[in-house]
Amino acid sequence: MPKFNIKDVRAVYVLVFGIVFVASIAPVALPLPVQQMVKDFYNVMTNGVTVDFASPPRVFTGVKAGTRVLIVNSGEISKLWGDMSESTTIVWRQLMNAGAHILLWSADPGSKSVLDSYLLPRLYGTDPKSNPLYGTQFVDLGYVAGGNGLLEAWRFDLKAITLTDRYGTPIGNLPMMSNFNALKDDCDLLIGLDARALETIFVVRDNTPVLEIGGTGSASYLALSYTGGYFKGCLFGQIAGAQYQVLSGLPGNALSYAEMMILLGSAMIILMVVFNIRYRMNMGKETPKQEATK
Amino acid sequence: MSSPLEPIFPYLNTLVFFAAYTVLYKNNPLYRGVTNLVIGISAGYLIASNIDAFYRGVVIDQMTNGLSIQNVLAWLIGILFVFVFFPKLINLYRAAAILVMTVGIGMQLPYGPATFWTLTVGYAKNMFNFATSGFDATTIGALAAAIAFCLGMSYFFFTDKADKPTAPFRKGGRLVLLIYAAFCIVQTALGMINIFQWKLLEAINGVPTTWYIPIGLFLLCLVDAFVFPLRKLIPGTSKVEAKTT
Amino acid sequence: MGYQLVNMDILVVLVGCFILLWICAYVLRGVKLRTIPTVEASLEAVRVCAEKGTPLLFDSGWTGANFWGHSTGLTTLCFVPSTLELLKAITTDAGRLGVRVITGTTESVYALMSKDYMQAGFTIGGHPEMFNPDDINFYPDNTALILNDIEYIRRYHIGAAVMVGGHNQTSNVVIYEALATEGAMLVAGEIWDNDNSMAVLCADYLSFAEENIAIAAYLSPDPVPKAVLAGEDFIKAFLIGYVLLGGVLYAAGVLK
Amino acid sequence: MQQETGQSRTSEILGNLPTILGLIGMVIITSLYFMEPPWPPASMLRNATTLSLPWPVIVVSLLLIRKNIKNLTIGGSGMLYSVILLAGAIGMILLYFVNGIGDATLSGLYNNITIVGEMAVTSAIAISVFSPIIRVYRAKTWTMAFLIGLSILAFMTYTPIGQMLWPPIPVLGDWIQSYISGASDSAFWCSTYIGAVALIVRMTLLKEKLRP
Repeated sequence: MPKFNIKDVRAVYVLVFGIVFVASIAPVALPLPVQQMVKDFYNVMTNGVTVDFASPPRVFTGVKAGTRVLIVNSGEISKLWGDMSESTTIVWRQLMNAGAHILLWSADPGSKSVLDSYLLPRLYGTDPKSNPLYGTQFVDLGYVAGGNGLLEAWRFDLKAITLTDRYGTPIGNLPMMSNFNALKDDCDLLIGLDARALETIFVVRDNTPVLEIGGTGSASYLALSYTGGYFKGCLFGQIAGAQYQVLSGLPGNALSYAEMMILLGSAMIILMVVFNIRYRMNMGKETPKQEATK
Repeated sequence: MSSPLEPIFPYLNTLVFFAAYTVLYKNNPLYRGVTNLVIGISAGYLIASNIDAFYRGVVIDQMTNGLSIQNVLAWLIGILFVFVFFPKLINLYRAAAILVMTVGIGMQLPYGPATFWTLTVGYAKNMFNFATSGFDATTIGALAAAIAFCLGMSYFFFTDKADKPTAPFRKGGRLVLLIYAAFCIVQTALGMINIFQWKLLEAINGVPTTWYIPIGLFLLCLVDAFVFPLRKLIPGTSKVEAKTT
Repeated sequence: MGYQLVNMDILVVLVGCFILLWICAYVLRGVKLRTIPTVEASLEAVRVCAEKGTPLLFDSGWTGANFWGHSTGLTTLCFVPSTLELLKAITTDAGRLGVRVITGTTESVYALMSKDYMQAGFTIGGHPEMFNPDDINFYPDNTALILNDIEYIRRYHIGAAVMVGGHNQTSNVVIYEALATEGAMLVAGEIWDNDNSMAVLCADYLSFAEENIAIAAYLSPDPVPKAVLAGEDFIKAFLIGYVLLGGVLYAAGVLK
Repeated sequence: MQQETGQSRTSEILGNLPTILGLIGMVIITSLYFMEPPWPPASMLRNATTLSLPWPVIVVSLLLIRKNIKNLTIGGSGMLYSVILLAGAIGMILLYFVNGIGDATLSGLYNNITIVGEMAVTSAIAISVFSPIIRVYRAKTWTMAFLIGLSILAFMTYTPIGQMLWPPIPVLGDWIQSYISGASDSAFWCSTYIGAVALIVRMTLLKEKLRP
């Protein structure tokens, strides 16, 4: 019968599961520092921002009743939802509370399904189409193929190539869409859900403010767009969701994630140090043996 | 309208998620079954959604607005792919494949120079900001970024002649590329583990009736490892093993 | 309708690069290039599989036609010739050494194209009968690719894998981990930066970014593709020079 | 001699006609980035090609199904798994033809199997990263020692540990992420894009033909 061996990689799996489990069943509130990009996100949502890539600059004064917001459900949300759920939900609630006009486009079927399963039922009920807000403050285009090429076409005329919403209702019959067509002018704010490279289309040419919500790992390649000034604020991962929860005072469940990260981060640091000390110590012992064998 | 399968979805959901994890213990029939189920469902949905996409994008447009050159071309290119099934006319499919690839490249080619030129200009512009704005984290950062960018680029010199004179810079470039990798590895690990926790939280808070699925699977792994190898329960396994080993 | 040219600076850069590289294609013929680790290592992987008596896994992930219309999409397309040529080179050696090659891709057009290259490789290797179209695995999505790759790795005890192409959101590391548990050799060159970081962590042989696009030129006996590759050094040198010299000129107020 | 060269040139062009036509298409499409408003023939070609994409996807998906049917008919190994795969695929297609893409069972199965599978794979990434970090990260060289140090810094930066221990730690981590990692990332991408331009040049010289 095999015996348990600490060197077995499966021991690592058990350790990780254990930490996640403990953090999930016993979440503890922690003092959380708030990153600048999270603060910027909140400021753009509440106070606005001026975007001046092209001339003349565009002044956005924050999300208010009637602000036209395009949410681009793109990138890897179908995979990363578990890492973005808190920030997406809190920001969406903030938009709804302000009375913004939310237009949702999913760039792939998987991403659409994720929001259908986990977000929309919580915010608009099991049948969003029957919600009174539908058509007046929220329109879902569903999955429309075409990627950023489609966004290019929508810059000039959305209604010309997208005739209906996801439920087959003609766009013209939806009151919210009466002033939401040529996105280069009509989109007041664009929020990307792990969407990449949108800045090349909207930000530079049309001065549209862009905010980004992504996974923790997305920061490694998307943070560049923030430091470059393309994204005016970013929320990366559940840890940013937790920070936004603290900052906005809106309810959420993000704090247990922060606790898990502390436990896991500490464990990893300790393990790396311990294994390296062991490695250095054994190195001196093993060398003479190896030489003797030779 | 809800689905008649609605009651079993939570169980299916939890089973698929945790059965995928059993491979961490070892390859097993449950994992292989779930893998094939995922592929089958994905393939079926892919076919359905693509038929639907073509129907919505071309057929409906054709019925409402009449036949356009665009639609004819879409039909033509699409049908050319079917010639992969006809060896004598396979060149027609090849032509379509090449056209699709090159058109794809055409759509995206300008973004290449747009990116490398914009970034290069950006680094140059900000490199010596400290001369006008004084030394702080941002201006030193801009200088460090410009140097790191140059070192990173130098790693990609190809010619043999450039190899020796640029060797120290290329070493520096490799280190710079590895710094990115080190940070990315940690961020990825932390980000992805959130997804696991989210699933666990969902199982704990949202669908409590399925809690026994992950626990059960874990216990099965333990039993298999320490008590009784489960493969012995499958008739004929020992014979197959004897043949294959 | 009046048409207007936009993004002129980018057009100038694009056309300038084209002209320079065209000139280099003729002027720099015969120039020698430094080595790229994954080219030789991929052929070594075939030999490893021959010794172990196992199939080789060739996984190109998302490489292929996509129409995202932005810069990252360009890279998946640009890996197409390289990965296909590498597949041909691998199957040529695999044909000679009697190694089965199993592929994995999530891109439909690429899956169809790889059939031609694999068949050609086995034919050149002297064993056209070894070509089995069922070894070209198209998967409807990344998840299916990873789950099934792992299953293959465990079932066939894959001895070596060449993973040059695009995976997604670092999901390649799940396959790498399965390979590690089988003690398989891993040759990796990923399209995207974050996936590449996972290769840094796990791979035995690794090539970065552009090195992978260059593979087709390396494998070609023709001197022209190599000359074009050498020409790229001028562009890189120019960009580095622009940052350093341009930085001084911007600081001095000469450039604005 | 000249006639022979002319003939070989002609046969080269004819042999590479799809590539040449593709390259012409590529140039037409590239114009979309540089012209405003978009040139209608370019938009048309882009849209037509995009709209045709479902065909190859359907073709290869059918090949996948055919492969598993073949496995069933020849009684190949893992027949049961082929049955599972085929039942899933054919069931989904039938559901689509009966009730359309909005069918609740169709989307329910997709959400609860494919999407969940995707999340499982993605979350398994974390486990697969932690394991090699522990296995591989040994300070064998100065570079490795440096990278281990950086990893510890990154763990402290992206969890609240750093802030709790000493607030400048995450500041340093963020600085490295923003400037050094960011620049490294830029170099990675820029080199790739230069390689992309060079690839197109090789294609225009008919040195990369996209066929063996």
